[in-house]
Formats: sequence, structure tokens, C-alpha cells
Amino acid sequence: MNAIGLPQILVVSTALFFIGVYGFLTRRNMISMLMSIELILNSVNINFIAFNKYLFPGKLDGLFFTVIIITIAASEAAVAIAIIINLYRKYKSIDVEDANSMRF
Amino acid sequence: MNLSLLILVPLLTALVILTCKNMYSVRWVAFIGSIVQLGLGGVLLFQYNAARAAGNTAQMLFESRASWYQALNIEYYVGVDGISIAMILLTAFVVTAGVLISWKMDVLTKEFFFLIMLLSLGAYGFFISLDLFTMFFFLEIAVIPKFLLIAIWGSGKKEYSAMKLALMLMGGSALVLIGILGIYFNTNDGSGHHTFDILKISHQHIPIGIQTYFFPILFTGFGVFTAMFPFHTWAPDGHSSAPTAASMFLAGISMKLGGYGCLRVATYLMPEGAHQYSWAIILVATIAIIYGAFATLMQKDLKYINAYSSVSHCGFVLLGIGMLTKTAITGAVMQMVSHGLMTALFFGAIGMLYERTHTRQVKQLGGLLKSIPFIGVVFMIAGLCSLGLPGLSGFVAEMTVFMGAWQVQEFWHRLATILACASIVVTAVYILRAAGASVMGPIKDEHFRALKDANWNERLASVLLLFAIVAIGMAPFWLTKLVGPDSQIIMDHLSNVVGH
Amino acid sequence: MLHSKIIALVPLLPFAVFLLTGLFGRKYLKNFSGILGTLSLLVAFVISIYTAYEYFFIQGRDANGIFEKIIAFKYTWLQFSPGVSIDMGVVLDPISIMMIVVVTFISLMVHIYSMGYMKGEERYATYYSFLSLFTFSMLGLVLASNIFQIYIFWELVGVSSFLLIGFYYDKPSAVAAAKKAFIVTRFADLGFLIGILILAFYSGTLDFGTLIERFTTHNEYYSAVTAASFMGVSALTWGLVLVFIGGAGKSAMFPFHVWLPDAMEGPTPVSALIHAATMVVAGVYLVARLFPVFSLSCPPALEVVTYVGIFSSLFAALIACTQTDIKRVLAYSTMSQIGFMMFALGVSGYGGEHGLGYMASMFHLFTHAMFKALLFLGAGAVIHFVHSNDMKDMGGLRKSMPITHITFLIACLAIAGIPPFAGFFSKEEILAAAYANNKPVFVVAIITAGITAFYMFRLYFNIFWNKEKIENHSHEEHSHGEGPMTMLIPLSILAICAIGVGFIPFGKFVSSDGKELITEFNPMFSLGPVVLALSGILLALFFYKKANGKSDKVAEALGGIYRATYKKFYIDEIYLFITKKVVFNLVGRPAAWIDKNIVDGVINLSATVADNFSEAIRPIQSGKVQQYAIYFFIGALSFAVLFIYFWKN
Amino acid sequence: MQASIIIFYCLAAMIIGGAILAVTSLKIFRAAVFLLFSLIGIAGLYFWMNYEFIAAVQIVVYVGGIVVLIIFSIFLTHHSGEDMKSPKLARSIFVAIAASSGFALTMLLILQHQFFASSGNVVEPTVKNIGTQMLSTTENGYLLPFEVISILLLAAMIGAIVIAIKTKTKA
Repeated sequence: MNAIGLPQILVVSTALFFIGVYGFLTRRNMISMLMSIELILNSVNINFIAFNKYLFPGKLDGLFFTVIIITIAASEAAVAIAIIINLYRKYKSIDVEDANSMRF
Repeated sequence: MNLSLLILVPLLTALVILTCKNMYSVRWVAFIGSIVQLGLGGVLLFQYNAARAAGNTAQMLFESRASWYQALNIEYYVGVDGISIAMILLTAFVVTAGVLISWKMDVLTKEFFFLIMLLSLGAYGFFISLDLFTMFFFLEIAVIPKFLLIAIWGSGKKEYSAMKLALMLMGGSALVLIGILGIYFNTNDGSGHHTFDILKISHQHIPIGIQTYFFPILFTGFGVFTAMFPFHTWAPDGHSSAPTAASMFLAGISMKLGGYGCLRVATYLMPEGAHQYSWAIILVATIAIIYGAFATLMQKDLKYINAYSSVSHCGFVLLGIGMLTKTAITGAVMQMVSHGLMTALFFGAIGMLYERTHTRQVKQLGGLLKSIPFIGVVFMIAGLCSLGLPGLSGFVAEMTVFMGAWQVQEFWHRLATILACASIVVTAVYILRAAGASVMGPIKDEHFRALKDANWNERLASVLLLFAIVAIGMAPFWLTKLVGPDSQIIMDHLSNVVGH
Repeated sequence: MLHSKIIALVPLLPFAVFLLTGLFGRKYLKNFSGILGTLSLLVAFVISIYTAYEYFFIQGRDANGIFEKIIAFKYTWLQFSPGVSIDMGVVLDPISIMMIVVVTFISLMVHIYSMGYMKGEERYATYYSFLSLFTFSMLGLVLASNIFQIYIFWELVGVSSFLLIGFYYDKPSAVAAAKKAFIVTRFADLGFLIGILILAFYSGTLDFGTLIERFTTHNEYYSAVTAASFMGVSALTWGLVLVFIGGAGKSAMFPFHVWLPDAMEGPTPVSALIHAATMVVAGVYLVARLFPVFSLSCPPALEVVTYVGIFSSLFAALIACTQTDIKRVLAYSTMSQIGFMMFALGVSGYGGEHGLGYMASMFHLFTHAMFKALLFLGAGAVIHFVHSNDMKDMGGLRKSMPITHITFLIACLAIAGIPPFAGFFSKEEILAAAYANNKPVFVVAIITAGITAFYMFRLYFNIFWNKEKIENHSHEEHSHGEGPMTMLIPLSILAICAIGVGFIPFGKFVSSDGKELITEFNPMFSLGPVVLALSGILLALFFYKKANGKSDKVAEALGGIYRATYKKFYIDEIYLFITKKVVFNLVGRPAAWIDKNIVDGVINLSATVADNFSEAIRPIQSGKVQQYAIYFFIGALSFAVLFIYFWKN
Repeated sequence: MQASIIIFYCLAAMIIGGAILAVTSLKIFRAAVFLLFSLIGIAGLYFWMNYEFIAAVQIVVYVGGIVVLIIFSIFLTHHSGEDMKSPKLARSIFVAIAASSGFALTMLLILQHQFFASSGNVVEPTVKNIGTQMLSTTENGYLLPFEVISILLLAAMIGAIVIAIKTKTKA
């Protein structure tokens, strides 16, 4: 097989991305939705790193972006879980279908 | 005479009304405001005639121009010609009569008169403005007060009719806006950018393709205001639920906004469109006349009778405009003025009647000539005027429209005129049925016998309107001299553009 | 003097009285308004007599002895287009002067009469204001020089007759009759209006003189109007027939006669003035005014006039024979006599000898006005005395009402056409004209003349002879008698006129083309009609002199025919059917229904459609987060595909 | 070269497998663990691409921080072991199709598109370089984003605490 180039990595990251999307849209549990979001963010990181490595070796922008995304992902997860806990207290379940009071 | 005065006076009156405290001061301020406006109208007429006599042949007189929004070349451009003066006088008369009729209005008096003044401001502005945008601006000013007047002070299913009226008029003004923009984007004022100025636009040639497309939109838009056939259903409900002064204004003036708009904007600026669609206008007008007249036959409520008869009479206005001959257009303008006065008088009389008998059903009324002779006579004269009795304004206007309409050679136009003529018989039938049943005949209801006749303000309002009606009816030459030359200008513009 | 403005005073005086009594009558003038009205009319009458004298005897004739049309003055009232304008003018020519004399004279008589008849009436002032309005509009109509001006006064006459018929407006039948009169005449005025439009368009003018001149001489106007045709009939014929329809409506000719009998609801002096002498002859006057156009350029229209005239006169005469209400009998007799005038015009030629019909018609109009007004006023006195209109309650009144009896007898003799009286001369001329031009019409005319004599004397005998003293007339003593002097003077004056007027050599003054027309009197020809009239009178005498059941026996014998004529051939019912069933139910109700449901429905429908649509869209905001995410994702995906592959700009 | 390819494929399999199982397994706790494996696989991938610093950060933050946080929240909200409700079949199929079509679309684009590496000197992603560039304010320094991120982290922490705090007062 030839050497592992950029396309192969992109395949992995795109697969990861769409698995994350699938997870986010189907899972009934908020926390699993959170997990799928993490997957999506990670696929983006892979992309940044791959582009940085293969296309722009001269610069480190991709890397810095990944760092920033990781930090944002962390803070986002924290806040999300806080909200989930709050919802749990109110609705006694974290099924996403129940939390539909904000509607017509 | 600076035309903006015509706008300042109602505005000032409205503001002063807001500051007044009790009901009496509000009434008197409103009355003085409308009288001053009436005076201004008279002075304007006098100066206009003097200027014309002195040989000033400019189409528009007393022009004044102020740039309003430079980027889009919108100007506050006002000017007056014979037709707009006739309209201003009509508005002045009807508003003064309206203020007088609602002298006993004790519910929220301040707001009521404020809205009436706002309405009159919209009407005055509309009639004097020569910039399409300013004209549209004033047209819009008049729509909301109508809604409020009907919704708050109305009777019967007032919310429904207020909503219907407002929505349909809004729809109409939306179409008008589209039409105006259609014109705007096809003009250039010599220095490259577009213009709203009516006089400049009339000298330019708007491409035929644009006209065939935009003329129906614009005409229908203004048609909705004149209760053109398919869009007339707001008129019966709106007029019958409106309070007396509002229905006088609605039928008297706001229907004329549409007619004036059709003539000044639609026909004048888009001649080929007018010629192309003249058959459609005539068809719709004839339907409105005949259909309106027959529908009135069946009405039981006095206000509905007058509302439907207004639809039928406004049909004459459109017929006049549709025929595109000088006499027909003069007739259309005269019909607007005469119908405005006559329907205001009729609504006034019905209002006075309703105040006393608290019923508008023709069946329950009877023999009122005996108990309230003044109102009975006013009611009879209003009825006779609308069925076209010579000596009153209705006859003069209708005959001019018929004479003008007959000058067109085609068979269908002739048929339309004959049908329109036939409507005077149906009008006579429903007027006499209504007048006969409600004013003449034996007194059906005992406590009608002890009704109080009209007090001073109602008498003054009726006399005011009667004076105007008889002035036009007895000696119409002053109105034809005022309006004639301008419809001639419109006709020259139409014919040399289309060359027929 | 003819060119001076005084002649304008004749119509304006009554107008001034109308304004005065109308505005101030109720409170201030009260009974004085009667005197005011009568005085103003006296002045108008004197002026018209003086004008007539000056016109006919001093300066009316032009160079070669023809009465020319003098336009006293003309003022543009409403300018339509350059050539065409309504202008208020006064035209003086033989027929217009004859008419103002008749109108002012009869109106004066009625004014004097109603001072007595209407005494004590609560709305006395309004009555006189309406009467003056009527006289003003009638005089305006007669003096009109512009066809539209005649239409204006035509409408005003219609309205004043509406107001006068509906004078006792608290009687529902009076209000209904007034409405009926106005609407039927209005219907005919529609024809008149369209006729005017046609004539005005093709002749390019509204002025009578120019219109007649343009249509009678062969010029481009004439060829234009005869060329244009619609459904095979030339525009000129259409115009003239439609104008005649307007005239027929006002003169209660056949199809439009239904309003005349009901118009008797109004006070009797009103019927005397309006429905006997003046308004109903307006139609004849109109045809006479346009006579040159009728006879020279459009014979078919003239035929229409003849046939409508002759049919109406026979039709009315038959109905009159069976009516019991005396005023309705007189109404039908008026209709029949106007039928005479119409067909006299119809059969007449133009100019010189064969213009006899025209002269005869005008002469009959003149004489008829005199004796018919007398008949009505006499009937009024009788009704005033008996307080009922029905023949059955009358009889044997010759002793209690001597003067009325004599004057009524004179009028009946006049109308029957017995030699010394006025009716004989004018009817003779008409029959001569008919004999000369149109034999069948002559035959029918003779028969109608006979019937006229019969029903008039039926009426006479029923009122004054028949039963002797009727018991309920015990209240003799309250000296009600024949009414005050003011009622008797007009009766006697009119009676004198009914006798004397016949001897005026009418031909010298009025003729179709203005030249003198000497008519020699041949007894042989007039023998036939007189014998027929006498036989009619004898028949009536036979039936009604004594209170015997003969007339009832004959009534059963005739059976169906009798009932038909009594029910006025059911014309009223047909009209009611048409208006009620057809116009109201088949046109009015659907129109109102369509407006309420369909047109209004569409508007409301558009409102409900918008409502339902927004109702349908609402669930999309379901609050379920994942649903939103799915829509979002699908949207993003589809846009990506769209922009990448399909967007080709 | 063979070894790195094999390693890459193992890592890829680990990442994708972990992800799929994390997303589909019904037991919440098990899903969290599969997520853990997937993240570790990603860190391995970074190592494979010899971006050690990022791999380290990945492990420390993601694996150490976020997954632990998620597991904590699972304990807080679930009496563990209780199965999650399975998603509605129709929806999952529909979403699966949508996701796979998205995947196919992106794959199509990626394969069609030729990526051009930019020439120029190569900068080693050593920690020294990263450090100097992160804090330098010169040509493409990242000092500003660095500061912004710190503020964001602070805000997030405070926010999470405020939201999650057990409100004793109003019952």
C-alpha cells in the first residue's frame, strides 16, 4: 500500500464527524448527545492537525487552533453538564423529548 | 398662498386638541380648526380663479418644493390645480359637517376629534401633493385613524368591520406602493436618477411593457379605495359600523382619495395602460353600478342602503375615468364632489335619526316627517339628490358622465352607458322605498311621536352641506370652469400620447 | 317686449313663491301663502296673456307671415363639450305661448279652488309651496329651448307630482301611489334620457332649433344619423321613439299608464291641475316640439305615436266604462283624450293643408285642459260634499249642488263633442285629420268618441240622477252645500271657457309650419260623430237615469269582459308580478346574496386561508431540540449539494 | 514504512469503532468508556503524526478532564445500569441515511480535490516553537487568542458553578 497521505486521515475525520452527527441526532439522552458533540469536535481537531502537517508545515496555525478548540470543548462540556444537571433536577429525567416546554 | 398652510392647520388643531381638558373646549377647537380650513379653501378657490383669470396657464399653481430625502430624490412637492381645489373644498365641507354632527360625542371626545383631524390631514395632504411618495405618505396617514375610529366608537360588529376595512385598505395601499415603485424605477429626471415628481414623469414616456404590467396593479390599488367592484365589501360593513362622523368621512372623502388617485396617478401617468385597460375599467364600473344598485334594493338597514348606494355611485366615477373623454373625466370629478357631499348629508341624516330613534331598520321607522320635520326634510333632500333630481348636485354630475360616456363610439361602451343610465331607475326605487318607509307613511312606533327635532349644530351641518349641494346643482358652471381645463390637459396628454 | 326678460318672470314667480312658502310657510305665512300663490299666478297669467296677444297679433309673424321662433334669452348652464351644452333659455312660438296661457290659467283656477278645498288643512303652506313648485317646473318645461333643459324640468315635474300625490303621506296608499307614479315615470324618463343622448350625439347639439334644422335638412348630420343603425332600425328612429317613450310615460300612454289611476290618491285640485290639464299633456307637447323631425325625417316613429295613441284611447275608454270611483273614471277619460291628441299628431303631415292633425291636436289639448279641469274640480266638489269617491254613495245631487250640476253637465257635453261646446270643434278637426290620412284609425276614433260620450254620461247620471235623495244625506242643514264661493267661481269660469273656447279660429294661430291654416266647417262630415255621441248619451240615460237594475243585468251578461275591464285588464297585477317576483326575487335578492356570500365570502375566505396555513405551520416549532437539529442538518446538506452541483450562474 | 501504515489502520479502527459503539450502545456507562477509547485512539493518531504536544494536551484535557466529567454526570443523573431508551427506529434510519449521504458527499469532494502543500521552510512542532509563537506579539503571534481563551475558561467555570449550584432558598 502506498504511504498514508492526507486523504486517508481526512476519511477518518469525516467518518468520525458523521458518526458524531448521527449520535447527536438520534440519541435520546442528553449526555450521549454531549458525547457525540465531543466526537464532532475531535474530528475537527484531526482535520486541523492533518492540514497543518501536510499542507502548511511552515506555520503552526493549525496546531494553535486545535489547542483553542480543545479548551473551548472543555468549557462547553462543563457548562453543558451543569445545564443537564439542572434539567435533571427539574424534569427528573434527562430525556431530550421531555424538555420541550419552550415551544408554540 | 402657501399650500402647506392646508396641512399645518389640521395638524395644529390636532395638537391643540390634545392639550385641551374638557369635552367642550375640544369640540370648539375642532370646530374652529375646520372653519379656518374651510376659509382657507375659499381663499384658495378665489386666488386660483384670480390667477387663472390673470392668464397664468401653468398646470399647477402655488407650487412649493422642499427636498425631503435627497438620496431617493423624494421631495415634499405640493401644487394645486382645478381638480385638487374641488377636492379640497369637498373635504373642508365634509369635515366641518362631521365635526358639527358629532357635537354630542361624549365617549373619549379628545381622541375622537384628534383622529378626525388626523384623517382630514391625510386627505388634504393627499390632494395637494404632486410627489408620488408624499401622496402615498398622506394616503397612509389616513388609514390607521379609520381603523381606530370604527373599532372604538363604532356600533354593531365594529371590530370585524374595522379589521376588514383596515386590512383591505392596507392591501390597496400595498398595491399602490408597488405601482408607484413600478413608475419610479422607469423614470429619470434628466440628471440620471429616478424621480417621483408627477409633472416630470408625465413628460417622460414609460415603456409600454411596464405600463401593461403596472397599470392594473396601481389602478386596482386605488380602486380598492373607491370600493371598485370586487373589492367593495369593506364599504358596507365599514360604513355601517362606523360612527356618524367617521362614516361621513369614509364615504365622503376616503372613497374620493381612490378616485382622485386613479385619475391623477394611474390614468395621467400611464396613458397607454389606461387605453389598454379601459374596457376592463368600464366593465367593473358598470357591474359596480348595476350590482350595487340591485344589492341596495334588498338592504334593510339605512346605513347599509347608503353604503351600497355609495358603491353604486362610485361606479360612475370609475365609468367616467374609464371612458377617457374630456366630458367623462370632468363628469367623474364632479361626481366625486357631488357624491361626497350627498353621501355625507345622507349619513348625517341617518346619524341624527339613529341618535333619536336608536334603530336603523327601515321597517321600524315611519312617519318621521311629522315628529322631526327638519331631519325628515334633510333626509328627503339627500335621497332626492342621490337619485339625481335636477337642481341638486347628483343630476349635474351624472348627466355629465353620461354625455361624456356616450361620445365613445364602440357598441360595448354604449351598452355600458345605457346600463349606467338604467341604474337611475333602480336608484329611484331603493331611495323611495327607504325614504317612503322611514320618513313618510304612518308613525309605527308610539314614542317616535315625541322626538326632539335637530338642534343647532345638526342644523348648521345640514345647511352647510345643503348649501354646497344646491350651489353645484343650481349653478354648475363654476365647477365645470374650475375642473374643465384640467381634465382637458389630462385628455390632451392622453390623446397625443396615444394619438387617437 | 317679446325679447325682454319679462317672460322669464312667468316661471320665476311661482319659484319665488315656492321658496317663500317652503322655507317660511309653516311658521309665518300659514293661510297667507294661499293668497300669495294665487296673486303670483295672476301676475304670471296676465303676463302670458299679454305676451300671447303681442305675439299672435302684433309682432309674432315674420316677413312672409310665418310665426317664427323667438329665443327670448339663452344662458349657458352646463358646458359639456364645445358644441354641446345645456343652456337655460326661453323660446316663444305658437305652441309654447299657447301652453303657458293654458298652464297659468288652469293653475290660477286650481289655486283659487284649493283655497276653499284645502281650508283648515294642517300643512296648507307646504301644499301651496308644492303647487307653486309644480307650476314653476311645468312653465319651465314649456318654455325650454334646449332638449336637456326640457329633461331637467321633466324630472322636476315628476318630483313635484310625487310630492303632491304623496301629500297625505300618512295614508300608506298615498305613499305607495306617489312612489309608483315617480318610479313608472322615471322608467320612461330613462328612455327619454337615452333618446336625448342619441339625438345629441348625432346632431352635435342640444338646442331644439339647431337640432330640428340639422335633422330636417339633408346635410351631413342627417346622413350620419340615418346611416348609423342598430338592429336594422336607424339611429334617428331609435332616438325619436325613445324620446316618445319618455313622453308616453309622462302622458300615461299604454304601457306606462298604470300610475295615473293611482295618482288620484292626491288631493282633487292636484289631480285637476296635474293629472288633467298640464303634466299629462307634457308628452304631447314634447312630440309637438320635435314634430318637424318626426314627420319629415322619420315616419316610422310617427306611426309608433299613432298606434300607441289610438290603442291607449280605446283601451282607456273601455276601462272607464266600468269603473266605480269617479276620479278613476276621469283619470281614464284623460288617458283616452290624450290618446286622441297623440294619434292626431301621428296622422298629421307637415305644413299647409295636411298639417291639420297637428293643429287639431293642439286645439284639442287646449279645449281638453278647460273642460277636464272643470270635470275634476266638479268631482272634487262632489267628493267634498259626499266624503266618498264611490259612485254608489252618490245620486240625486242635482238639487243640493245646482251650480256644480250645471257646470258638470256643460263639461260632459263638451267632452262628448256635442256641437256648440268646445270639445265638438277640436274633436271634429281630429276626426277630419284622421279621416284624411288614416281610415282604420278614423274608424276606431269614431267608436272611442261614442264610448267617451257613454261613460261620461254614465258618470253624470250616476252622480246627479239615479237614486233620488239618499237617506244618509240628512245632514243637509249644516249648510255644507256646494262649498264656499272660492270653489264655485273657478267652476263657472271654466264652464264659460268650455263653451266659448271652441269658437277660437285655432288654425290662424297654431299650425305645423307657422303659416295660417283656415279650416272650413262641413256639417255633412260632422253629422256622423254627433249622432254617435247622442246615441251614447241616450244609452247611458237608458241605463242610469233611474235606479234600475238594467246596468247590473248587462254586467252579468258580459261576465268575463266586464270583470276584465273592471280589473283594468290586470295590467297592474302583471306589473306587480314583474317588479315583485322578477326584479326583487330573481335579481335583487341574488345580488344581495352574492354580495354577502360570494364576494364577501372570498374576502373572508382569504382571511381563513391565512389562518389555517399559519395553524399548519405552527407544529414545526415543537420544542424538540433534535428535530430542529435534523432540519438544520438536512438544510445545510441540501444547500451544499445545491450550490456545488446545480447553481450555474 | 509498513509498521506506520499498520499502526495508522489500527488507530483508525480504534477511533471509528469506539465512536460507533459510543454512539450506539444502550448502556450509558459503556458508551462513555467507548468514547474514552476513541479519544485515546485520536491521541495516538497525533502521536503518529508526531505532534506530541497536541497529543499530550488531548490526553490531559479530553481523556482526563471531559470524559471524567461526563462519567461524573452519568452517576449524578442515572442509577447506573438502567438502560437508555432506544431511539425511534424511523428517525435513526432517516438520520443514518442522511449522515451517510453527507459522508459520501464529503468523501467525493475530498477525493476530487487535489491538495497542494505549500512550500517553504518546515517548522518543527516542538514545544519551544509552540511556546515562542503562542506568546509572541510579532508577525503571527497568538498572544491575543491565548488571553481570550483564558477569560473564556474563567467565564465557563463560573457559569457552570452558578447553574449547577443547588438552590436551597426558594422551594
